Amino acid sequence: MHEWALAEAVIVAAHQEAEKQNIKQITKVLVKIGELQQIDLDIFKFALENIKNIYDDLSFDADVIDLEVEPSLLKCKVCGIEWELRDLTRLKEDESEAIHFIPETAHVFMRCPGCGTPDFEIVKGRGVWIQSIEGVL
Amino acid sequence: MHEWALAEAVIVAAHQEAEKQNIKQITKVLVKIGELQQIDLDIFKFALENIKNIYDDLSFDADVIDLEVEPSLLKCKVCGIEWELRDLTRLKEDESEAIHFIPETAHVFMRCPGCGTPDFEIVKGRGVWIQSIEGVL
Amino acid sequence: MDPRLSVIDRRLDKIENIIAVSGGKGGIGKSIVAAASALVLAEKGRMVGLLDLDFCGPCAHIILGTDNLYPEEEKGIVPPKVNGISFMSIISFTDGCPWALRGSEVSNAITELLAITQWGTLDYLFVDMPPGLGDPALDAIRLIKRMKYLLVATPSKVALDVMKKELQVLKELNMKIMGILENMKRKESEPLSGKLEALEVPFLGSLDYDPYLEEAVGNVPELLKTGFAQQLQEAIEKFI
Amino acid sequence: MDPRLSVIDRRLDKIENIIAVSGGKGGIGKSIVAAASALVLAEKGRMVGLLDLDFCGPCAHIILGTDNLYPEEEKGIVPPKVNGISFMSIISFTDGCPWALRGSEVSNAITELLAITQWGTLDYLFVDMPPGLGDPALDAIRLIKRMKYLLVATPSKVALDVMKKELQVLKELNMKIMGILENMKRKESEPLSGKLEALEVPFLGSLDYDPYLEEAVGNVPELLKTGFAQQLQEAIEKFI
Ligand SMILES: Nc1ncnc2c1ncn2[C@@H]1O[C@H](COP(=O)(O)OP(=O)(O)O)[C@@H](O)[C@H]1O
Ligand SMILES: Nc1ncnc2c1ncn2[C@@H]1O[C@H](COP(=O)(O)OP(=O)(O)O)[C@@H](O)[C@H]1O
Ligand SMILES: [Mg+2]
Ligand SMILES: [Mg+2]
Ligand SMILES: [Mg+2]
Ligand SMILES: [Mg+2]
Ligand code: NI
Ligand code: NI
Ligand SMILES: [Zn+2]
Ligand SMILES: [Zn+2]
Repeated sequence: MHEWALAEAVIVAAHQEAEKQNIKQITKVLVKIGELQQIDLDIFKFALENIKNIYDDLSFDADVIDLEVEPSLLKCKVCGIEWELRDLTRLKEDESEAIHFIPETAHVFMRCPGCGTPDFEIVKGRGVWIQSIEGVL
Repeated sequence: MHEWALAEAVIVAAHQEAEKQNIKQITKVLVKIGELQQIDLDIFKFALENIKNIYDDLSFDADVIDLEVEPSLLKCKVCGIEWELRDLTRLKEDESEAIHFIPETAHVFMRCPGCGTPDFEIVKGRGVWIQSIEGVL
Repeated sequence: MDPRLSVIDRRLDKIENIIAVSGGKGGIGKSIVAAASALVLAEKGRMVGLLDLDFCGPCAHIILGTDNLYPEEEKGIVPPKVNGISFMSIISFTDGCPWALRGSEVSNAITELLAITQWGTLDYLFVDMPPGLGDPALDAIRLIKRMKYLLVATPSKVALDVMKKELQVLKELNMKIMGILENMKRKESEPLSGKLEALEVPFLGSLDYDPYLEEAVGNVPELLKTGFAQQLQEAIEKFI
Repeated sequence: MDPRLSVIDRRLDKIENIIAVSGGKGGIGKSIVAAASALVLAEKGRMVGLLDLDFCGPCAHIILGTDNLYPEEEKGIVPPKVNGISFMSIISFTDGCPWALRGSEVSNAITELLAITQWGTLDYLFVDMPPGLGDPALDAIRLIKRMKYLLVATPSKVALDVMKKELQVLKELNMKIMGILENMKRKESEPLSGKLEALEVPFLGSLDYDPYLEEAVGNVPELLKTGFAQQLQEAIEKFI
């Protein structure tokens, strides 16, 4: 369950950001989960809960974290076409697993559907990202 | 006058794009001129006129090209601060000239005013860019 | 906001010494110095890690003679052990395939790897740096604040020029420089130490060009028996 | 829309042969092969250019023994002449200073240089490539469509592995491969040609490790007298 490491990152980062902004009580953290990384939302939520129990100096409940899946958008640097990546099932298991750990390994296993190059950009929907934090000052 | 090379690029690119879009007559080309590159607008306009006379298969007048200066915005990759670069006069002449040719050499001669690193991004106002092309189909 | 940046310090906080083996140019022996240093210290019973940050041309696994390394999952990923070393390389995920990758994505991949790798307690982590002052070098400076630099230089004029430029950047940014280790010294080559005095950086010794080293690449017991490994061990004892 | 992309082909269209000297890893002799090939052909009266694309570790000017090269402005920039070669390097603009730069900016700088450089008529343009499959390699593939690849390999296991990966990418993208030139061959090293057969790429010959080469770096007349230059000239005659 490597999701734990990313969930911990979200909690620590939200906590740090709240301190910086003088937020006393965090009421909402919007976290985008990029589709490319294929994170299991249940595992991720479980990890968030789990971590909350470790950090007792934590000023917020894991419930305030909203997870929103972001579809992935890739764009070719050569021919310029953009494409969404809805279906990762065609990949072999170890390829899919590699992308789960390090999304950039997509460049090893995927090609631009327009021109066949590995030289594309992950424009959207890569991995775990904190979109916004709300709270009471 | 190295501006000639960039002016030619604008004319050729606008021409190619018009063909791609089936535009018969180009009515407007909006060109952004990034402040960082310190392009002399009069020289650039002169170059545009000059090139127009070379390419006689050209379907538009250099008059339709609007030049808009874009202020430069730099952002530090380390400490995150953003700054505008209004004043290049503090640079030595050869430094300023190098940036004029290759704007990325700014990383050789400038530092983040926040933390002193050369690791910043040129977010806006780098060089010559075609923002939009309008025309009659 | 990138949450990963907040957790990298925690992942590294039980590591006593983080040592980047760098030097600007390619082919000067950064990878073999990093790998052999890790092996030498591990043999002496120290807890050692090795991180190959040369994502576009990873080599450390070839020097160690291993591939198909898959990390364990445990609150992140735990580096597999190779000859007693906790070893992390991107080849764990690229299946031996080439990986053409632009800098922005290299930067993202490095951030991810640093955020999810659970090194645990180590005496030394050696970071095998890629050539150049591009994204990996800048990310290492940005993300691994406690890193100390062990710079490798060879008698080659071109290598020396590139190393000096890296040194200048590191000094300007107040990074900690352990010193310069000469590698591939040859009988015919002028002593490098003289040329380095003006740099005001400790000179850490010289490793000779070893004609038998190539043969031992990929075979750890043989590698540790080479004259190169012997000299490296002696040099390391003085400054580590 | 980036107007520069539309004009690069025009800048290169009076160049008969554009040859990238590449090979994946650093330190295998790409720069010296590129520079010496250019010198050898220029001596024979061919019109030759040399472009150093290793922006993060430019070396070609050190091999040629020159700096403070400032290009002329004439409808763009005209490369200065060095020993009869039209020579373009980023050092013309960096004033000998280090240049720490992320890939996206390297990419932008390469695009700019290609868009404004007026090479004029040339028989050969040699492109001295940086190590790795990062932005410069990807931009060269994207922007210089007519480029042919001369791959350098050495007997080193690590260098061979990295070269093979670059070759795989170039083949997949249908880039033209001239062949593989062995460099730094030593008496003790196993013949490389055998290991290359499976790659189905022409083997272009071997250049020995030359202990006197380093001494001649930076001095063109001396460089042209070395055994290395002699062997290179003989090899080049066969495939260029
Ligand atoms: N002291 C030495 N004697 C002989 N060969 C060496 C020595 N140091 C390095 N090499 C060889 O040089 C090549 C490049 O070494 P490597 O560690 O991969 O360099 P880098 O990581 O700087 O690119 C390898 O084939 C290695 O075996
Ligand atoms: N055949 C050779 N004999 C001796 N030294 C060589 C030979 N080829 C290259 N070198 C040396 O190796 C070093 C690296 O060469 P360089 O051309 O800069 O490699 P790269 O461009 O691949 O990084 C230089 O010091 C160069 O003089
Ligand atoms: Mg597999
Ligand atoms: Mg100056
Ligand atoms: Mg290496
Ligand atoms: Mg080189
Ligand atoms: Ni997982
Ligand atoms: Ni100009
Ligand atoms: Zn494409
Ligand atoms: Zn800063």
